[in-house]
Amino acid sequence: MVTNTNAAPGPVLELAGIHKAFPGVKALSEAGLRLYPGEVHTLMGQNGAGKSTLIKVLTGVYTPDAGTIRLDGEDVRPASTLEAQQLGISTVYQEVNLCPNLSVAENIFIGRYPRTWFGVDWKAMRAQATELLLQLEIDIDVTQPLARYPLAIQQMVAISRALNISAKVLILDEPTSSLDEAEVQLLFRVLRRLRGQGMAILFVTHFLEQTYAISDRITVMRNGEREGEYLASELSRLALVNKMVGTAAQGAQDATGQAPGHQGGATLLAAQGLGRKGALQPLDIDIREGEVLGLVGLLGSGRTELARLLFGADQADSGAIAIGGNTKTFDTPRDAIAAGIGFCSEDRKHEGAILSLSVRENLILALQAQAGVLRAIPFKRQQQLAQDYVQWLGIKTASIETPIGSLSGGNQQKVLLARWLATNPKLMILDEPTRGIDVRAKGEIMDYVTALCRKGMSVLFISSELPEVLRCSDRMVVLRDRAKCGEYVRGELDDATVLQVIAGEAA
Amino acid sequence: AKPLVIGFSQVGAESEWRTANTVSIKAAAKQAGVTLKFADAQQRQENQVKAIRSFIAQKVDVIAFSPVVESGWDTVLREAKAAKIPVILTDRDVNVADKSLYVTLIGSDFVEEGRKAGRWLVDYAKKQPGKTLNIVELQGTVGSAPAIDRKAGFDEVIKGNPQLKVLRTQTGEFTRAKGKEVMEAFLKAHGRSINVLFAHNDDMAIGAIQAIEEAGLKPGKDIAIVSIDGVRGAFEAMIAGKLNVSVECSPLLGPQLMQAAKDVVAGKPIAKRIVTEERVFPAEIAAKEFPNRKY
Amino acid sequence: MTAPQLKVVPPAPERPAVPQRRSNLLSHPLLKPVLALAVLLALDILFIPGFLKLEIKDGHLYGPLIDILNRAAPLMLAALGMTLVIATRGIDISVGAVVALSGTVAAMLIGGTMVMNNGVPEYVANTPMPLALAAALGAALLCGAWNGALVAGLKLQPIVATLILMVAGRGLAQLLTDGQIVTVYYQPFFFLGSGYLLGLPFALWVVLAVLLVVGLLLKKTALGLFIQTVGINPVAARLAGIRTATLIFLVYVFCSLCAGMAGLMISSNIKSADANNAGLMLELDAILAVTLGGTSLAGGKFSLAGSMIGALIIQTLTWTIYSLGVPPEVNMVVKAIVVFAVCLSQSAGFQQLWKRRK
Amino acid sequence: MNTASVTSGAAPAGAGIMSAPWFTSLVTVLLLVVLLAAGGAAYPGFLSEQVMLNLLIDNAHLLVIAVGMGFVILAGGIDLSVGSVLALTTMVAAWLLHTAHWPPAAVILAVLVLGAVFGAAQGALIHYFQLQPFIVTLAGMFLARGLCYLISIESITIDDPLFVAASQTQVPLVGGFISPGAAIALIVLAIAIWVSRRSAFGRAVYAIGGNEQSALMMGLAVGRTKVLVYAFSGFCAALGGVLFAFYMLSGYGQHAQGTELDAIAAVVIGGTLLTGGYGYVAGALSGVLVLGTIQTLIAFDGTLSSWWTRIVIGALLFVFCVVQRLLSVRSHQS
Ligand SMILES: Nc1ncnc2c1ncn2[C@@H]1O[C@H](COP(=O)(O)OP(=O)(O)OP(=O)(O)O)[C@@H](O)[C@H]1O
Ligand SMILES: Nc1ncnc2c1ncn2[C@@H]1O[C@H](COP(=O)(O)OP(=O)(O)OP(=O)(O)O)[C@@H](O)[C@H]1O
Ligand SMILES: [Mg+2]
Ligand SMILES: [Mg+2]
Repeated sequence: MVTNTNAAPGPVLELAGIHKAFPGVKALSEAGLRLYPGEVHTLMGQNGAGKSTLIKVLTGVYTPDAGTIRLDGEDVRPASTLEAQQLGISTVYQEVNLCPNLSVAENIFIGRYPRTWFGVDWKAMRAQATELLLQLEIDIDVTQPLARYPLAIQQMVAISRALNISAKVLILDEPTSSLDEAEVQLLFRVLRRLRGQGMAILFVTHFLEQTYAISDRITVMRNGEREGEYLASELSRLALVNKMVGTAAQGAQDATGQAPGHQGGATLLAAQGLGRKGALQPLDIDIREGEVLGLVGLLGSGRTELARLLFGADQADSGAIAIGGNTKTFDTPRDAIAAGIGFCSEDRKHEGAILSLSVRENLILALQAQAGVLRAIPFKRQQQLAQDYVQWLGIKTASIETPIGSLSGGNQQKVLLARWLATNPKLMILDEPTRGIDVRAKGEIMDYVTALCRKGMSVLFISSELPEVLRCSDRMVVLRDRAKCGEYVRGELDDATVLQVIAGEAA
Repeated sequence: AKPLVIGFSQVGAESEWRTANTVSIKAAAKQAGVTLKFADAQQRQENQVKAIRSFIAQKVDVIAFSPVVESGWDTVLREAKAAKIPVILTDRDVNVADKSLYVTLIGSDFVEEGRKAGRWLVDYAKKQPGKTLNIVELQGTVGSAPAIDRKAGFDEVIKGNPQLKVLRTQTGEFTRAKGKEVMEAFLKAHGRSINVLFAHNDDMAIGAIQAIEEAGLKPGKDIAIVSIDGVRGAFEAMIAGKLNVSVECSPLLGPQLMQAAKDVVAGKPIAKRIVTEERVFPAEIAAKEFPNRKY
Repeated sequence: MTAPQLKVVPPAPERPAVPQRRSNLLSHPLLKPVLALAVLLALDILFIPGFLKLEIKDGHLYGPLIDILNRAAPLMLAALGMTLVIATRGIDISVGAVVALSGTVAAMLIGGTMVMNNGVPEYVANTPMPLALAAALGAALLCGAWNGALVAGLKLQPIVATLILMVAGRGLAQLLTDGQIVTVYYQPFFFLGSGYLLGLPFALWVVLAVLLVVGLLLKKTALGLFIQTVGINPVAARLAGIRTATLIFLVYVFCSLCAGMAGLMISSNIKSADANNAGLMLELDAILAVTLGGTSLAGGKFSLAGSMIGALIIQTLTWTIYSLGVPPEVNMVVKAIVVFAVCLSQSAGFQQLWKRRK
Repeated sequence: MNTASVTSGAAPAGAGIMSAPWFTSLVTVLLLVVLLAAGGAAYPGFLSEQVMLNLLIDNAHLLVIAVGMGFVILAGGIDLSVGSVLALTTMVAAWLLHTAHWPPAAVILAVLVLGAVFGAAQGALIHYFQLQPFIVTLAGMFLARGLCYLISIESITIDDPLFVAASQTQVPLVGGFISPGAAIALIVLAIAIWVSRRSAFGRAVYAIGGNEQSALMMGLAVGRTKVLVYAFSGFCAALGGVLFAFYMLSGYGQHAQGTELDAIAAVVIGGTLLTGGYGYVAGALSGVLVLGTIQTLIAFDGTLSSWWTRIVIGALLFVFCVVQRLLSVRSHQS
């Protein structure tokens, strides 16, 4: 483990002419990157541009087909993530890559345990882990298995693991995708401190705000190539977007058009006293036809829980749901789906994608399940659907038959969204639907969703990106500490007040 | 007085023969008014050892068992001796350094059975002088005591004889299914050149008979068949003229066991080896014998 | 691929998807198993004179190849059911026991005993055969339901859940027969295991029929998709609205049903039911067949055809060992070596051992 | 892994056990006690010290094997070859002593190395050639048994003084005695527990079982660990073989038929998930004791025929697993 000693003038890390092809896809061609000590360098690009692949190449997950990697001036070719770590490159990959069965503490320290003469020193490990997480203001029981915590927490754990490896290069692939504003600010504070210590930080995100908030330098990738490297201060947002997209498209902001100030029609769904011990205190919530209902709250405020209860993914132990005339509780997702509800989970990897099945199969899955096992959707029809959505949402894939697992993160997310849209539900529950989706696609998707609402579909929208929620929702329900603490209609809240409300400072 | 308690550890129920053996022992025990503690080892030696240990713990009067395999009994038998519990072996010997570890062995002698089969074949050969007889052999489960001993006895007898030549030998694992499968393969490989089949037990012979018939040959005529055990099925086959001879290996050891146990406890002297009289059943007498077969 | 990501993207794949699907589903995964089988057969042709010899004996084909097919039939059936179980990331080690049970039930019901009256053997049959067969398969169904309930209902781990029946099932069979081998004397029953139809073993036709039915089901319904989904990611499957529990339950039932049919074939073939030995270790051979056929025990993608070929590989190997005159004590070593060889030749790692981390 | 990593609340399989791996193990112990109590009530002399200690003596080899199996299963694999490797080691040991006249110490050392190498070879095949553990070890199982018969199809008696001594020495313990073999088994268990809990290797095993891909991404030496795990399992099988040789004083190709299943059952009953990553090595002991107790119960009953023996074993297994399952689910909900 090399701790950062000198901040040499030259780049610590330099990649040039990197090529990487996968069956059917040319992921990287002539890709490159220069990383200087003491800078935060942001890697931008659309979904499937090749960011993650580039990172995986330089950390030894993939071996490049061609190209050079120079660390401190000498050629290196890490053959494994272990070697990369030993070279002083510490990484957080896009999908959380931790062990669900191990305790939080262990996930942070595995491979680098504090020891006593008697082996692993669990006490010390717990203490240090708790302390590390507290730096990120996460206060959880680090002895619990990681799988007990929501994605956001897992994300933070992964980050603190990477931070804890004293390295000269720190790489973060979309670390903020599932974090909320507060968490992001915390992360940035830490990053700035490390930058101050001369560490070179590579950062991937789709949020323009974050990019400009933290980065000194920006490398834009497009279709696996390095489009260019710019100083953040010299590149306007619009210019950046255009470089990513590759045409003089209109800026991202306009891409996400305003949703209607639409007050919704008749009540579609009304839940009374819906709750579950330990997850959510009983609350009432109603959703009208054709409206976007936003759920806002801090991490762990219980938004996902509410969503899961509404969808029957977890059984509510109190309350009932009135929909389509009759009142019931959903015991299984099937019931909810039958009642015309769709649910796009926040945990893409474990609750969404069937990784080794094709894009087509993943896409028609819910529809087929709805149709029942016997009434198979004709193959032609499946292809038609798949192609349409691939085109519609601009999903970047070699073909509709490629396994979804080999798609880029954002593109996977789009496929899963399509899975539910295909069932055209009356109510669509979107938990962090825009996670890991590039700025342009995000606009497109939100437009698409609001368009569907105009056609009468209702949406329950959960996102840690407050601006997005504010922009899209007709009404907002605020959750705090797993209980409902307010309901507001569009306009009642703005970027400033909403923060107070969810943090519980407002009167 | 309180009834005699015998702990008996049986090998398993791997064959009809074995089941008949179990039945005989249970019946005899009931008849002799003996309390029988019966433990089935599912063909595993370690289970037998466990059973014997538990018999010792239960302080039975006599321990009897049919060893899965000869070797490996010293330790546990010592414990039995230390607990002053006499041990009787049935149907198989054990090789222990100190023969005083058991009082007697009741039962058949696999090697002798092999020899009997061999002798019958030698006589059979005499009847067609000058003709060499090609033999195929269906062995029992590889490594099992009966398989090894029966083969040994058989080979010993036919060794010198120029007329008898073993073409093929393969394991039929003592089962009908395997016996049939292997015989099929033999028939494909050698067809009519096979004159004799020697099967280590009746079940394999019965399986093989089917294979021979399906090959369009006449079991018992085109291919003479010698097997061992003398179970019901064998007799049916012999009556139908499909099996030439079955060497008896009597499972009916119950009465003798009970008698021996009583004698031991009564302190009477008993022979180290109690041989059960066993006969050879050629097809000719099968029909006559059939009604008085108990298994 | 290199088109900029605009709202108006050309439909991604120009290549029509159908042939690609073919190549994924059929030729590619099957290639290696087929090759392995071919090599094995080639060896036989070289070393065993008259291996290909086929004569007509009383109206049906007769020869080594027929033997292999006939003997492989039960294994093929077992492998068929096992494939689906494995696809759901499960395993069923009770197959052998179910074989014993169904065989026993059938044999006992049809049964028949030989009575001697003045030296002349006479046979008497008991229950009508259709009834007996139905009962046997019914027993198998019950076993399947039992396994399914434990795995899908109680969520026991498949291997333990089925271990219970593996142990107890054989016991039940022996209980029925009192440990005796039940011999059947009723001619029509033998057709199942050793009869011939259009010159080929009847058992083979049964296998083909089942294969056909399952094949159609998988093709015409979404069964295949659902089974894979459940095998790969049960959580996601449930959230997508698939009846995971029901599906898993049915798969185990089907597996046992196949085992039951295999049991009928076996007992019919040897004209008797041997509760203690029938189908011993069949589960292992079935699993072996499935994996040799290229289906992963981790669940998900599966290939029925592959499993069938796997079964043929195993049976051919057994047959070869017998007819090459390999001494019995060497059998296992040979089998082991061949299995290693086949697996290695199939492994992705074998080709790209040196450039493993692509 | 998927089932294992549901966010809090979702109900499926993994969740129950996940909620408290130690709980399942605890349940096992409790049920074991109940089982013993039942035996004691039903059969006089069942609860005597020696009967309890016999559980250890008679199952020492199984315990050692189960420990090795525990690691393999925790790493998300499986090893079917252990039973045969055990038999092979008894055979090789017997042969070396009997025919080659090696000194006993050398023999023991040799067979242990043999077992470890055998395991390592399987591990290498599994990792570097990406073969499936089940199949590789199944073939390994055939191979090891086959090799036994190549040495000799008959059983070979061991009369070496050291082995005999090891077989007949009685280490006094609470009013009874255990065999040196049992003592060794317990020591192995203790070491294994330490390794699984306190060593980097042990933790890596858990990580790989939890999610191999992630373990790789976290920079753990996945390949080395996996090979080592199988090597360790092979070693345990060999050691089990040595203990078995002590126990039986013979080498035989048919020894320990089907022991691999017993070991797997023991590990799983001990509360370890076959999918890997969840459970405790210590569970092996409770698992083994449960199986042993069932056996002893049957022996004490002394009326069961072969088939009833099987049925009863099955029934007890069933009751056991179900109760265990229900209790751990209950614990998860409350
Ligand atoms: N293992 C793989 N097999 C095949 N294709 C792959 C694989 N990994 C990535 N690709 C392809 O490489 C391209 C780049 O993927 P990558 O994940 O680097 O994009 P990205 O920039 O990270 O996108 P996102 O912002 O959505 O994460 C995509 O087209 C993807 O389909
Ligand atoms: N900052 C935190 N400190 C401690 N625990 C937290 C924190 N954030 C979330 N949690 C944990 O998260 C769980 C609930 O999060 P969950 O994701 O279910 O709610 P949510 O509102 O949907 O959050 P998210 O924004 O991730 O969707 C709780 O178990 C809680 O322990
Ligand atoms: Mg990415
Ligand atoms: Mg959430």
